[in-house]
Amino acid sequence: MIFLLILSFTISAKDTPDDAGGSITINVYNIPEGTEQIELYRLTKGDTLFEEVGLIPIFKGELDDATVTDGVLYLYKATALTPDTVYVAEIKEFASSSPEWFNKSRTSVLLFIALFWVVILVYIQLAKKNPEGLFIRKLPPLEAMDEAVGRATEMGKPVLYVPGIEYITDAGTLASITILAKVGRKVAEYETRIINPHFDPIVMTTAQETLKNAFSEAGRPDAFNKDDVFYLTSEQFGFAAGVDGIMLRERPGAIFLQGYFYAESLILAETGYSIGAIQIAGTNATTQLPFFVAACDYVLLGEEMFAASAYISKEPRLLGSIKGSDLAKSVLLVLIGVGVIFGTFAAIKNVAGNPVYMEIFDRILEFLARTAE
Amino acid sequence: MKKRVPLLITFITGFIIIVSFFVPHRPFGQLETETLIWYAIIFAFTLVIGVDSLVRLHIKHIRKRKKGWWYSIVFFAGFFYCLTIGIISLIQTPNIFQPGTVFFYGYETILIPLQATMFALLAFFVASASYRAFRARNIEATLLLIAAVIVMIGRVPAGYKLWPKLPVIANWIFDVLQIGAMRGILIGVALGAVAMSLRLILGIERTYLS
Amino acid sequence: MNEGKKDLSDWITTINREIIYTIIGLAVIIPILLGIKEKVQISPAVKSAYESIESLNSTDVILISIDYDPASMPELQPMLKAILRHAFGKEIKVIMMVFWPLGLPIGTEGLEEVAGEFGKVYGEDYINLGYRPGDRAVMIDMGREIRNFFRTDVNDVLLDTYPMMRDIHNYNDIALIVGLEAGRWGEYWIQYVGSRYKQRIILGVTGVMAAETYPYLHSGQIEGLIGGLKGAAEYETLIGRPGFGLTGMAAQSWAHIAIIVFIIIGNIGYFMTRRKERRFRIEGRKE
Amino acid sequence: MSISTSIWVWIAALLTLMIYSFLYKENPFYRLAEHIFMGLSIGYSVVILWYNYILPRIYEPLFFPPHQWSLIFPILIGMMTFGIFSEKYNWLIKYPLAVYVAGYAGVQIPLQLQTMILRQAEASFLTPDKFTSLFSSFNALLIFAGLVTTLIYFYFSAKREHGLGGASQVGIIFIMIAFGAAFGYTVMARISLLIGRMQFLLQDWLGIM
Repeated sequence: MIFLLILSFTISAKDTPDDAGGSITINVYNIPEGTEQIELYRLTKGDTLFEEVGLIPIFKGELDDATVTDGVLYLYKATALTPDTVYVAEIKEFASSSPEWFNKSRTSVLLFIALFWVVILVYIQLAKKNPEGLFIRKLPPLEAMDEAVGRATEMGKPVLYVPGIEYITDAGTLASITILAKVGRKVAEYETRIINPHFDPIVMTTAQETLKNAFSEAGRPDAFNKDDVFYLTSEQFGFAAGVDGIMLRERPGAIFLQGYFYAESLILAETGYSIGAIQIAGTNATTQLPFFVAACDYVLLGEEMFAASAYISKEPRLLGSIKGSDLAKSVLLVLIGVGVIFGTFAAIKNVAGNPVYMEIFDRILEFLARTAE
Repeated sequence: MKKRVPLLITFITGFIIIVSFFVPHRPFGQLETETLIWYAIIFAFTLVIGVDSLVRLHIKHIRKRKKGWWYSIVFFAGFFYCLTIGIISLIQTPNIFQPGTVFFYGYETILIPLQATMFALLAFFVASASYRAFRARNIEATLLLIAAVIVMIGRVPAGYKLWPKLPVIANWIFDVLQIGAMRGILIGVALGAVAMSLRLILGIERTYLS
Repeated sequence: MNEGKKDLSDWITTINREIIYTIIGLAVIIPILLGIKEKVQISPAVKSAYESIESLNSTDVILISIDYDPASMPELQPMLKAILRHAFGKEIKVIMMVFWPLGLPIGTEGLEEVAGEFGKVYGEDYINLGYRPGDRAVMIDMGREIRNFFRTDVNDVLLDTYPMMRDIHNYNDIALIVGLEAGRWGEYWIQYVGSRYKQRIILGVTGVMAAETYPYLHSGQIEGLIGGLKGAAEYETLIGRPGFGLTGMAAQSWAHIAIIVFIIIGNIGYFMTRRKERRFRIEGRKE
Repeated sequence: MSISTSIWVWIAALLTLMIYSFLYKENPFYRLAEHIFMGLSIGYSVVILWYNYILPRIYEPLFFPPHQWSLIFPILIGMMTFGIFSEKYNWLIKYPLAVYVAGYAGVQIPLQLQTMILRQAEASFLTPDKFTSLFSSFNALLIFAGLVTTLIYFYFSAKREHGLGGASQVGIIFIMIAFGAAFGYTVMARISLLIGRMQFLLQDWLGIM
């Protein structure tokens, strides 16, 4: 038996979910064949005339009317224009908008943050109780740093430390400041000179304070020269030109390129190589890692940089947090692994004629996908 | 007072901003855009520190007649040149970035070639770096070398002439073989950054406040 | 090693940087100077871009958006010129506009040069709207009336003074949009104009952006895609007017081959020294 | 075409050559170009500071209706950075620093989780549609293996023993291939930049094309 269903052009309106109010989402269904344009009209309760809102994109069939006032009631009407007919659809009940207190589409993010937070706090507590039981693998670039400073000292050459070209707000820059403190202490110990040019003034002032403290900790506060920590420029290639000039004139024996870098990464690393310096790089800029790997002696790869900054202090609390993010990695691996098994299972079951698993799997995917919007 | 209060500020600010990510309702929903406006203003003040630092350094060079001090005069020449054309343009028109203004012209004729030339140095450097680094020292280095060479040659017509399959293999390396590792690195960096941010908000990581 | 004396294997494992730089420089300069052209294979993406323009009639109007700056000029300028040559050759009218301020001088230069080649008249066959800030707002509003944002052209002359513009008001009067992109505007064109106004779009993008723009071609949101210098070279081949794209491609091929030759030499040298070292070790035991 | 007569083209060309001269060795010409560059870019930032920040974000909203008096707070916080100009009030800068860093940290946490971690994880799920053919199944598994071993490589708190050591070995192989591919992919764009500069020198300046 064949039912010929002619579905009629309809429209629905509801408060836009997960927003701060002031918006109603309109959907149109069963758009007639050959429609060229769908116009949307709105009637405010108490008024007598419909006003035009705009065009609903045909391929989407959805429009957010963001010109409404919260709490006011509206009636919507849509017209679909085909070359020969005009179809009209209207909602039956008044719609209104309101703000929400919780963005439901971000639930999974909240779950992850909560989980992450708890895990890190737990591990920090554990680490405090039993600092010996914490294993963190060695990072060769970090081990090489002291040696590099030492070699520069032997050659009577200064050390150059470039903290990248991001602002203090970038996690890589913050990690770089911690590494700078370590390098600074060694430099002070060996009575060498450290040159530290900057792209951002705030990073510069932070570095000045950090180095000053590092020199004090090493017992040589007066060896610190504030003029060696200076601002260069906030222009990407101007900065590269300036640092290259410094490399060629001052001929540092060890170069540290630690922080977030962009295209200038290879300009700096190759110039550094040409003057024969030991180079230890580290960056959270994944796009620049290949260039550092090719041109430098040691590289802290992405996350290693953050681990290094925690590792340096040897403080149990910081080490605990490394353990915490390792566990988060395991959770992700398990999640992806379960997804793989479940996905395969669901696919097989689905073929066998049991769509329930498939639907559960789709739901999970949807849940994750929504958060990524 | 000097360290406790900033740490408290860090915690409260960070926490409120995280909350605002989940709460669209007023006043939280607007908070992110609002803070960005605030930060732009704070940022403006920090630029002053930078300019001050550099200008002071160069004045010192000139005063003390340090070696190469006259390069500092060149620095000031460039500085005042840009400042002057900026001021002239500001008087002339409300939009100084509009093509046709003195500022735009001065920028385009001098700063752009300088930037472009510095950027273009990379053509030489990718050559010298790949010559030196891409040696088959061990398995990892060999794979790095092979992947680089195939992708490199697969992207120019010469690769197709050499072997029509080369561009296909190059694309496959780029679209499939490297994706997993890149994703892994990205996830790692993001996790590290999140952990770092949490440490900051909790006041465990405080080197920057030293 | 052996009394500091350098033999062949040492030489080729430590070629001077200056030699590498010189050879790369020459590999780029010589093809440009001699105007050497490279033969390229036509890809379907460029072919479909070509066919989009080929399908237009002489009364049609295309809008070219210059969304790049001098840094991307080597890749995108040849595309602009090739597309203009194609369009003007078919008597199609051209409107040019700019979203990246630094793109105006280079866009204008390209437009005037090609228009001169074909003896086209400003205001009748082509028009230059110039630069306007506010990308997305401009894009959306041009769907209603171009004059809302572009009351005048680049020379501050009212659009209505030009005969060509009299009947052109919004996207309904424009057959095809050609976006030449080095930034995020390409995506804006797709999202704000392509989807909303069902406008036909082809894009020319830098080589680095090509990979991330392909999905739009697959999903049919753009009709054609010209990627990087190679794409420009393909387009030049299609219209049968070899230009800088093909020359640039030759420079690219030469430079790539030079780099690969250096890598190969370096590895040969590396294996030679390794073998030598092994031999020395064994001989050393004999002594 | 012949050699350019425009003084601006000459300046640009000479500056280009000065920068390139450093490929040979450090010399006064490079140093000259470097300092011009530095001066210009600082002058440029001052103009930007005035034009993009002070005028539209401070002056206009504060002195023209509707007066946004709340902006006084960020201005005050911003002014605390000037504390570094005095030895005594040096510590004042820690307040704006705390606000600044914490604010971005707060923005970063959910954003990184949402757009990087969860999204990348989601993209890595093996959905049935990835197994439509033998080749695509192979590819999907390869990507999956790359991801898992790379993540294992970035384990810091576990000893590299048993399977873990082997997996991270495989991980570093995937990582190296990825680096090689990314490097090779970028070469073309970098050569294009040089072509652009050479085109300028040969065509716009010397006019020999």
